[in-house]
Amino acid sequence: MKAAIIVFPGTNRERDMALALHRATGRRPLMLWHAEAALPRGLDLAVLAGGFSYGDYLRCGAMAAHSPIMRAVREFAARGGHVLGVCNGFQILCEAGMLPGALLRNASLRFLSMDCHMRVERSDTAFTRRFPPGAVFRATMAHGDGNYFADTATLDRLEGEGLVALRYVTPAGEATPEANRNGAARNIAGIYSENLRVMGLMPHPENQVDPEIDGTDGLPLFQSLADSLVAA
Amino acid sequence: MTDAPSPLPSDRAAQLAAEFGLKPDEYERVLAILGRAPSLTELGIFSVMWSEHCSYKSSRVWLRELPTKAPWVIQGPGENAGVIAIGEGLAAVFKMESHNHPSFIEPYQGAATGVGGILRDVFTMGARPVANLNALRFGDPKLPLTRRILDGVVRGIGGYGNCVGVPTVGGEVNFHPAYNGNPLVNAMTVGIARADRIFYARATGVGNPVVYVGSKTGRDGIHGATMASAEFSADSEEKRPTVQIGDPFSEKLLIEACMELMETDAIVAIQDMGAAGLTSSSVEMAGKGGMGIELDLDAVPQRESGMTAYEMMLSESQERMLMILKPGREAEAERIFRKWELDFAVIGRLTDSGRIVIRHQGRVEADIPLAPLESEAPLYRRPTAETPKPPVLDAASVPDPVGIPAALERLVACPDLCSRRWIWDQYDSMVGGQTAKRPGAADAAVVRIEDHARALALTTDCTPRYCAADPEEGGKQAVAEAWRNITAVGATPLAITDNMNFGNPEKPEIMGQFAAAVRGMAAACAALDFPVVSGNVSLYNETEGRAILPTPAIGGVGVLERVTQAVGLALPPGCELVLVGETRGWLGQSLWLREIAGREEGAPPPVDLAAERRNGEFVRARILAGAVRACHDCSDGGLLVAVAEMAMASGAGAVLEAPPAGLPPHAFWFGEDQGRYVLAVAEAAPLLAAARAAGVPAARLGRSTAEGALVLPDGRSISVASLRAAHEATLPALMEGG
Amino acid sequence: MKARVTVMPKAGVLDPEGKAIGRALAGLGFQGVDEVRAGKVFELDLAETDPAKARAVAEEMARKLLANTVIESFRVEVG
Amino acid sequence: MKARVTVMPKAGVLDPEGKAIGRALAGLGFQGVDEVRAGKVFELDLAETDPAKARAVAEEMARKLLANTVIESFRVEVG
Ligand SMILES: Nc1ncnc2c1ncn2[C@@H]1O[C@H](COP(=O)(O)OP(=O)(O)O)[C@@H](O)[C@H]1O
Ligand SMILES: [Mg+2]
Repeated sequence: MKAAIIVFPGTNRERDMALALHRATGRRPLMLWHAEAALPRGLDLAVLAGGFSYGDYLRCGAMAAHSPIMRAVREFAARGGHVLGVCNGFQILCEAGMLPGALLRNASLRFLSMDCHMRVERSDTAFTRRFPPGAVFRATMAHGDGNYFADTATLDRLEGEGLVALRYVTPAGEATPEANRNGAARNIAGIYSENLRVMGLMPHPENQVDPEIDGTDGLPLFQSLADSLVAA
Repeated sequence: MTDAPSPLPSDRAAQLAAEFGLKPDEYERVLAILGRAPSLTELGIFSVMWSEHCSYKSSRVWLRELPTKAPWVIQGPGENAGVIAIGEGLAAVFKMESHNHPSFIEPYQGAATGVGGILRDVFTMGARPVANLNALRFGDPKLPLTRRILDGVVRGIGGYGNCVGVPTVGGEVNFHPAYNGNPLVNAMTVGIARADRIFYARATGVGNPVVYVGSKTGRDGIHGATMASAEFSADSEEKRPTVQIGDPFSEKLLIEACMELMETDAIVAIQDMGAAGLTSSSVEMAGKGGMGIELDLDAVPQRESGMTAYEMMLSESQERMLMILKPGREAEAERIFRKWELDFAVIGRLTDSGRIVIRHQGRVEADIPLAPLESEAPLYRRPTAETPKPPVLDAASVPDPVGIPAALERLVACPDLCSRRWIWDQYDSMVGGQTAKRPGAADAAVVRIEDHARALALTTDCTPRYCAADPEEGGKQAVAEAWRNITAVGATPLAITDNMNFGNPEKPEIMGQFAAAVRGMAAACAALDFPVVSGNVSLYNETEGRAILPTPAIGGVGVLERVTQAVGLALPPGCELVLVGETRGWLGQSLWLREIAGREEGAPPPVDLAAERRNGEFVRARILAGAVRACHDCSDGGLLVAVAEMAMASGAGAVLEAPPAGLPPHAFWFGEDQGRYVLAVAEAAPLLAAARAAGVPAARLGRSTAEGALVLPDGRSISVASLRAAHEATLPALMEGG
Repeated sequence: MKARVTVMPKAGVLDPEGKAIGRALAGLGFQGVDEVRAGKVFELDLAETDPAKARAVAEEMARKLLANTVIESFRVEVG
Repeated sequence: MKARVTVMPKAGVLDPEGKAIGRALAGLGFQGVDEVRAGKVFELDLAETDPAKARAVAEEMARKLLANTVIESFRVEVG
């Protein structure tokens, strides 16, 4: 699998993401600076990593969404390429119109840095096939603006078309209000694009890939990608 | 071009010197050095360089007593940060710094810029910052002002640290009314560098370019005294705040750009622009190298129009650095800084004149010989008055008014012992993917070094109520507790940074506290092989004549060869519990005494440094031998609080054994004797035998269970879940309860 | 020419900040505050001197960057 | 009665957000943007019906809560 992480000014979880991809695939991903106008040939996966692109000023992800490279990412996705956006990356994908909805301030108006549990809503996508159906896994969340919002029609469409990827749940798997710390609509932690090839999520599974650090709950996501995107 | 600065009229100069805080004899020295009256810019430079903050004039004579050497020390105090070797050719670079006053004026920005400043001190030496910690003291938690400051400070630390992507992995918080008008915000940064690639601030090479990088210069933070005097701000439409605003986004770019340039060999010397920005960075870099320096302020990137030389030299705008480059390397460096969208300007040259010469708009605004600026800087051995030693409190003379279970429930919920989760939940502690022990998980935070098995153990400690009662014992205890916390995760303590927060040094009793605290710290550093490699002094922490508690905050750094060796404090069920160290039931200055008996008195617990070292080395060896499942030191609240903290962290319970006869139970369970650890092990017997052989006091304390209750020797049982609920509720109720 | 772009959360979009401020104002003893909406304002110094053109430019800036029309509406004033 | 409180960074105070937005606008090809200042606006629905009193109340709210007068200045409009 050939993966590239896109680095914007202010991106800060690109190293974490590179470690996770390396662990799952045995290969170090490329790092691409946002000012590049094109993606490398033969790319399988483009990753928008977490952080504070442009300082999170204005709205999280708004300025990065207009970077030169985002046009290339959009075209890559249109051609069927896989794109993963985590945290700030998810915010960028929404601001760029590649995923529906928006991420508002956390309902508590505070930055939330803590563990959360997520339920895998379908385990038949390139991002989730290593998870057993209905799997619940733990990940770090670290964001100030993770409160997913979309209008009712959009939310209904996401649910109806199976495009909700992950929901905040209790460790036992229940989507309760207490499990939904940032106030996201319908406990949504992550969503897919219509063709299931673009995924955005707020928490950081890349921080749970190493038994020496904090367990390997997040590893199946990266292993799924490695399995799905075996390429020349 | 006129090549001599225009002196101020002499009466005006003398009056301004006083306003800028120069004492009459200090001003006489300025006149002697220059041989004439100073220009406004020159006076500004002298006043900031000779301020307490930059010159350490009251504290220097005492700080010399601190041990600063060890075979692993690469750079002790005197540079931007301390540097120690941590094995495998790696170095840890770290320092702690205060932003107390700014955090009182504007808590969010004060704390945020404090984090930004200490980060720069570390990455300026070539180290990538890998962890932040913070030591905080606030006033009475019942006051709305305290809550407002706490809220702003925590948001500010998170706002800056989270954005730059450096995990905040630990810290400490105390409350006491002595901090009502004077909170303490001490921030520590730890970075990792290659030991053979440290960058220093020593400028060399006549003709080498002086380069300014980072954000533009504005009129931020120019000291209050000057701003109040309207003559120097002709266009003062509104009273300008002296508050500095942090821009963590620019800092992140500055870190990356500096790291990229440091991969080349273009840099001769580099220093961040901290307090007194351009002045202190240029004076110190040239001074350290025995050089002269010429600056052309027209080239300085400016955010505002019409700035004077005086304003530019004193501005404390954030996110700026000054570098000396090798000749001809400007273009290469400029390309890197432009890529990261930062300002870059060549603003001067090194000379062999030994003078700092500042030009602006065709005029020489300052021309000062550098050697006397440093060598003639004031140095005071201020009078000291010793704090009278309080009498030792006899534990048997203090009755227990509430019983053990009730006291425990109250203690774990009191502001000084309650869970800090509400705080650390706002700090990104995981970014970087290397945090193996995050806040609350262990006595020290544990952060692995990327691409290595090796890890750092990090902590900050100080118990101000001990320091107030007996500054010498308190200083000793602060160092010992940091050493103990690092030991308790299995790491080898290597060195400390300190942040000396005290009141007005012109008062003999305050200077006495300072001198005694240093004496205690020095004794502990020497006995524990735990030298001081960097630090910061913050004096005049007083409001309306009332000083804060003396607070020598210690930041400790240790190393583990393998991150997998680290143990946490969460108690697993099915273990035996062993108490290492001697228990005498010391209630003087304990939290039990304050919270339960309502008394703040007595001598603080003494630290027996030989026992401290012996006990700690024993515990560390057992941990590294893989024999320990969990470990926690006994500190605030004593033994039963330590056991409760271990139980609350896992949800397990414990059945505890009877205390030795002769001690009142409340003194046994809540006394704060030093040098003690609680260990959870599979089997107590081998540990006890080894302790006996090593001459280390150790006793079986009980066993841990899967039932979530602490069962006391008399059979009374305390629910761990309800303890935890009380422990967790305090800060949220205080801060969100409305 | 100066332009001011005001960006507010759309009706129907959660405004947690506005709500929190409403509560805080009540906590401070301010009565009779029915609703609070919290938004952003951008003051732009434009080289453009023609008011109509300045407005058109500012509106384009708002559409392209300053507002996210999924959740926000905007208003432009010039002068 | 409606009141609008606009809160801006004081003159001379660094406005990192405004600075970043200015850069981004230039990156999007907008020329002739000299300066951008980013502030906040609060729209309040007050029970008060007297304009002078409403203004006085809104000003007090701004001083007490909505603006941080150490680094921000504010402006109140009613009606
Ligand atoms: N300001 C803070 N920021 C981050 N973590 C903190 C802060 N204050 C306390 N902590 C964390 O809370 C835990 C308990 O702190 P403390 O009671 O001071 O520990 P100890 O007594 O073992 O030194 C530690 O993990 C510490 O790092
Ligand atoms: Mg401690």
